[in-house]
Amino acid sequence: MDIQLTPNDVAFRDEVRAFLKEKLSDRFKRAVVGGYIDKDTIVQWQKILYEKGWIAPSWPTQYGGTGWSITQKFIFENECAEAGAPTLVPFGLKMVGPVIYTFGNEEQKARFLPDILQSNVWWCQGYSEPGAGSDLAALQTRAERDGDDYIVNGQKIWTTYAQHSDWIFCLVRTDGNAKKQEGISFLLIDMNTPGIEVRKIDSIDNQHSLNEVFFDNVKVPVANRIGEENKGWTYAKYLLTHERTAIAGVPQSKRAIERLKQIAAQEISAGKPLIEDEMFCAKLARIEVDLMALEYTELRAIASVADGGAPGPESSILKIRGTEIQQAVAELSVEACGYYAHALGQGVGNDYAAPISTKYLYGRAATIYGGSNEVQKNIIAKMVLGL
Amino acid sequence: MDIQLTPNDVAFRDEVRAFLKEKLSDRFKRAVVGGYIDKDTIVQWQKILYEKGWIAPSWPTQYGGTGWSITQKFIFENECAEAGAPTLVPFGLKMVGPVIYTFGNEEQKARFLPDILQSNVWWCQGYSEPGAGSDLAALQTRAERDGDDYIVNGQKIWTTYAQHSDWIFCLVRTDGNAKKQEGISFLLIDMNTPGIEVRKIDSIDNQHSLNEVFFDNVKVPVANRIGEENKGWTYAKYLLTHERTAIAGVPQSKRAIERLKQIAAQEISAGKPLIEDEMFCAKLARIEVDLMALEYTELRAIASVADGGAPGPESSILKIRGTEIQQAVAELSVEACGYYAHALGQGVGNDYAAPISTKYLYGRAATIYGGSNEVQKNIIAKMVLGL
Amino acid sequence: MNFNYSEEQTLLKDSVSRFIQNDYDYETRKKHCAMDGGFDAATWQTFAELGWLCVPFSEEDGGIGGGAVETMIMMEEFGKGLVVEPYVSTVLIAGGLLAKVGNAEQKSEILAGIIDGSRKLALAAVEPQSRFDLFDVQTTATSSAEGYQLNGAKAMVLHGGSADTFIVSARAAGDSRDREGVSLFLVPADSDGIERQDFPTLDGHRAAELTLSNVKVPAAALLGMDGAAVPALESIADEAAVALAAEAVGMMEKLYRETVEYSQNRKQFGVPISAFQALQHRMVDMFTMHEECKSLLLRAVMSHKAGDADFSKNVSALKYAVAVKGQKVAHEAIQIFGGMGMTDEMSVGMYLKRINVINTLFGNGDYHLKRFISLSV
Amino acid sequence: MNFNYSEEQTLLKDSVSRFIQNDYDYETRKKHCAMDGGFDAATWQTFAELGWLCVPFSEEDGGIGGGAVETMIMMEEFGKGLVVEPYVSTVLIAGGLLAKVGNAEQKSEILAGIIDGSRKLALAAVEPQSRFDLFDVQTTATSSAEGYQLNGAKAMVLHGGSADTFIVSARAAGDSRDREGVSLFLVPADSDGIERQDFPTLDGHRAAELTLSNVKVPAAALLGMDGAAVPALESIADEAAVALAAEAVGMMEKLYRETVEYSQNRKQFGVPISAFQALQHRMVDMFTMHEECKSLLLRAVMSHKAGDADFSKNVSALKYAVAVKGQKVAHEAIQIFGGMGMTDEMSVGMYLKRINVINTLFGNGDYHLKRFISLSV
Repeated sequence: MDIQLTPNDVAFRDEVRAFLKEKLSDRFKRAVVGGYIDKDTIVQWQKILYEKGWIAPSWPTQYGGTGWSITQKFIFENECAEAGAPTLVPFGLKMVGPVIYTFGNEEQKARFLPDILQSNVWWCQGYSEPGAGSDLAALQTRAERDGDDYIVNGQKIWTTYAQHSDWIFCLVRTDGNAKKQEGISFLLIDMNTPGIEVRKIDSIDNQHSLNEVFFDNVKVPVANRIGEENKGWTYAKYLLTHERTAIAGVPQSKRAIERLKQIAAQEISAGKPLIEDEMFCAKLARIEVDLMALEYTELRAIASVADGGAPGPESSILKIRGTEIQQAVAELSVEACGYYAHALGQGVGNDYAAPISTKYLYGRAATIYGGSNEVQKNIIAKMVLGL
Repeated sequence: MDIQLTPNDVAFRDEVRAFLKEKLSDRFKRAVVGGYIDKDTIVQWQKILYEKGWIAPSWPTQYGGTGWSITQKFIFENECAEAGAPTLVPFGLKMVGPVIYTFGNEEQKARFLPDILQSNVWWCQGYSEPGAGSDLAALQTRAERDGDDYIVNGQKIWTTYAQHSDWIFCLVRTDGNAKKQEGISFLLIDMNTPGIEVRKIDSIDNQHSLNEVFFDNVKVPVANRIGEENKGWTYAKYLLTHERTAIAGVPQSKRAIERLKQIAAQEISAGKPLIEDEMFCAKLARIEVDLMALEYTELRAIASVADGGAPGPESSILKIRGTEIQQAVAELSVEACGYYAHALGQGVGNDYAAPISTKYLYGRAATIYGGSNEVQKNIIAKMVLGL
Repeated sequence: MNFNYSEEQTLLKDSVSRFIQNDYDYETRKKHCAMDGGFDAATWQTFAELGWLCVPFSEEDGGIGGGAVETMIMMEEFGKGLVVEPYVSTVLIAGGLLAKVGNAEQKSEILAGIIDGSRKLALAAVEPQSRFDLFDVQTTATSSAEGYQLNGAKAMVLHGGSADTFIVSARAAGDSRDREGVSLFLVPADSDGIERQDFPTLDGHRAAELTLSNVKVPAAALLGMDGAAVPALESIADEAAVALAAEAVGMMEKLYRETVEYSQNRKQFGVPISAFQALQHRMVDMFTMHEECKSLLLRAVMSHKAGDADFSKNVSALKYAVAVKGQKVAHEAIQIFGGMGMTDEMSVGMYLKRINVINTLFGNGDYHLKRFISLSV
Repeated sequence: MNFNYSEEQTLLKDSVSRFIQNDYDYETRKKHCAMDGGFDAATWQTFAELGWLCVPFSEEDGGIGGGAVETMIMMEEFGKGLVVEPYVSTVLIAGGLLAKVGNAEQKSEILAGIIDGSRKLALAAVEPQSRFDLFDVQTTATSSAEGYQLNGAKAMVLHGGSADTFIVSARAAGDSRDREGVSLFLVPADSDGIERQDFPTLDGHRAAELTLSNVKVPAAALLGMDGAAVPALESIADEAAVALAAEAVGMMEKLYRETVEYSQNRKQFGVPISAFQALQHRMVDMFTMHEECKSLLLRAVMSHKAGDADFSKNVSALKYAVAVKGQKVAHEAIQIFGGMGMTDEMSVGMYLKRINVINTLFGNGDYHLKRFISLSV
């Protein structure tokens, strides 16, 4: 039993820290603290990582990966998050990229992977549909073969960043007679194809991140299909079970707690700083204790993978507790900001309140997406507890 | 809208108070505070109420009831509990009594009701079986007809006070081929009949209240059957849905909170009385707020019945929240007592700690019996929310 | 003992309820939010015509002498409809304060205008540092031969942007957290030296920040006794807290009912999600939390009606419970609605935002839990 | 970075685990509770023979130099078996304290006896008024020509009834809540002037109340530095808290596993109750709470091993979490077991009682939450 880093890992961590110190300028950090980050800023940060060769640590080295151990990948993600670096947009780098290099043909790899690594092309994810949320396989968007093309009709929903995206990867039904999970194919679709319409979804945080995407007789070359026809569910499942180390969001929650403490030191309640109020501190401490537990639960999962094993049963709780803790921090942060958490005026109250509120509201989705926490509990009940 | 008592009700309340002041001696109050009360003490108190004519307020006047309005019954129960009177043993007075006067024949009424009113005969309840808990209708104890008798074989469990009881009322299966709820009959059985064995259940509170009751070829006259053969489920259901005003236990919880406050004023924590500790007070206050809500929820239910209606949907939460609050008070009381809550020695620590612990441990059953809280939620989901 | 509404109360409830049902759907509400001042002036006139603006005032003051029950009835319905018109700020708070401490002249001048819908007032009592302590006043009132001169900053003045007159709390004497020495003044919104910044809040309502620089008002602008405003402010705050809690209780009812209905229609894995027992039990919990808050609301209202000494304690119990359980019910609703709960197309997210705003007005959960503890000793 | 046990640690775990499995079922445990002193002397000798009593002591002191990891391993298994033998009180607390502050003579005299099972010691540090503050000492130590004279009362001396020697904290100087001025003394249990009342606790363990009236001990009985015992006491309290938390974590594991198993066998309404989704989700919560406490346990153990400055903070996080989540898991287990959970036939209720006792030893949840807050500043 040993949680000390090896000298090699310490050296690696120091290298990451030095890199972040040099390249992660205040502009990036301010953007992260401020809430939503504009596309340009994210792209600039991603390009800095690309130039360093660190944009895709999990990819195999032949496609541009780093060849790091899982511990190194963990250190890297942790250091980036703790330093306050922008979160990478996952759709290209963590989702469709791995599917392409795992199941795509050589032509597809050559065509798509470099642009993903260089952040030249933005991707979005076309999975969910109005009738297919937690029950993803119930999707209805259909693709009918027409020579060398598919004609795609249907609708996707909750499509984050569709308004910024050049391409979308979609699950579509290519065989309406097969059983639910069968008859689904995995298509890459150019967002500029005629017949695609993106409609903004007004969301409760008053920001624009979610969209609906409509397909009206959209022509997609068969060459843009990944792998075999009707085998799309397999590729999608691969993605869902693909190694996801940062799922618990521990460093992000740590930073959010630090931010909350700063705010609570500034806010005055009953004539003294809120941070001196025991009732407030007790709520904060309860969350901190949960986060300390989560941090070690994640370390246990990482260690067991690093050790060559599979993640243990403890890893199954990372998503549930991670998102619950994120929400708890956000709720308490809103409470700490008092009245101004709810003010939308420019320059009204303290400038930290508005991003806190946005984060809180958008954060309600964390327990819904990526497999709702209810679905996660069903999975644990079945797979871990054997119920 | 008016929650003021009418002058008549005020006069009634004062009459009850005067009665309690005169008759509820310290001996009774001390016994209540001390935890379990011996049979003699309860019987003595019940006989005092009998002599006053107040032993069975809910019974029809021709059988010995008081003819009070629901508001008066509520006032009476409330005043008794607030004054710290012993809780009546429900098995005769609130359970089998109403079944007998509603469904029994004249001979049964004449034979059993007077002894119940006078507390001459103690009853216990033979419903639950090892395989039939929340799913009561799954019971297996069978009664086979043999001339003018039934021969009863089987086992009952969780039989409170069986060790003190002269009679037991039982649900037994008289038709093994019928559907679950059909084929059940309601029998009154003399506990002195040969073939009955009572075995103590060692329970977690180290007290003796629970028992198993075994029936080995026990001969029960058919004359002791209530109503028709195979209709027992109807009578049992009547009992379960029979007006139960005191189900929320509000005055009992109020008294428990008062007791807890006294204890917290005596206990020293961090060099000062525990009652001056904000973290402790916050926990206590949260429970008090819940109890204040429950108290009004009960008033709303009473008022709607008093008004000639049925209890509204709000009444469905009385059992769930009532028992949860009882448990919360008990948990906090144990916490307040510190180390001595867990000491079993005579004269060790403060004398208030031992009954607090017993109550806490036995109180874990409150959310299990009388239809577990899970079953209550199922019922609310179905009957109130229409799910 | 009964919780039945009188005939008049039933008529009032039906009238508000029908209006919300027929004329105030969520799309209409959105339009009102986007209008000048953040509400619909025509709707406000309708409120006046329907007699709603006079409800809480005594007959002497031109009202119908409605009490806490009538206010509760209206606010629950307003809550269900997410009404943005400035009923709480103008009628209940400013009007209530005037009725409580105003002299005959002040009342006759202003209350009629509130009742006929022509005037809007807003209370400017909160300051950036005061949080929930209304006695924490740093704005100063210096008396002079002509009257008073006011200097300071006021925060979160509800519907301050559309008010023609402010009721401003200012300190005539004492230190910034003394309970004595605070006075109230009627200040025309267009007075020289007032700057106001009007802004929307997340719940679609409006508020304003004020700065007062050498604002001059005549001696007759003093509202109530000089230096003795805190009890009146705290008393109106308790009444406003009950009204806002009633609004929240109306929303909680709507939230649990709409969640139940949505769950019965939303299918996943081939069945309505209402078939999942884990969700059923959580919806039962939502129902339970609504019933509990409703009970505490009735308790506070009844104790106000009876003039009980424990009114403030009942208010704190209610406001604390609404803070915790109201937010919890709204969070659960969004979770069960899933992605749809995250959209502005559904009103469920707006209920959450309004409940959160209510939770900060006149004391959040912790504030009221502490006050409950101090009132319990 | 790894959480794997070394070969020796695995052997230790297997050895304890096998013993519990084969020789320490719940019926056996009940018999031990009923024996003289509340445990089985023969089993204690077995512990000695298996080498378990020497684990935490340095090789110099006759042990094997085990650390927090070894203690955790043993305590988790002891927890699963609900072991009543006085391992914590004699070996970890009294032995640990001796090893920490005893001089060579004291160690050589006593540690060998602890290790071979012939001696039992108990720490008498708690007093009726002290609750969780070990510096709150009213028992007095008056020095004289021959040594010291002790007067006072000690409470909840774990396994005090079977101890041959007490380590008594007594005040040589200062006021009752001063951190300075407290000393420790080795006091033979049969000293003149000691009265002890031995009693069982609800969890089947034993404790004793002591009164000391003019108890005379020689100067050599002083353990550690005169007047400077508090840091050592608090240090041993932290270590004991981790050991007891490990015991609780072992019980939590057992509780969630046994509940899962019971739910799969218990049928109601024609199906195993494990089929009900509401119960499934609650069992997932039980599992989750165990994993969280296990993580905090590892965290505390690792920080002890590394000698981190934040060890005490990690202890408080752990002890707080175990207090809340341990009790919650046990409550849920009883609820899902239903009536069977209320019986002494099943061990589930005993786990609850033991967890509750652990929650009061060396600080309950609130105590540690407060300490966590003060250590976070």
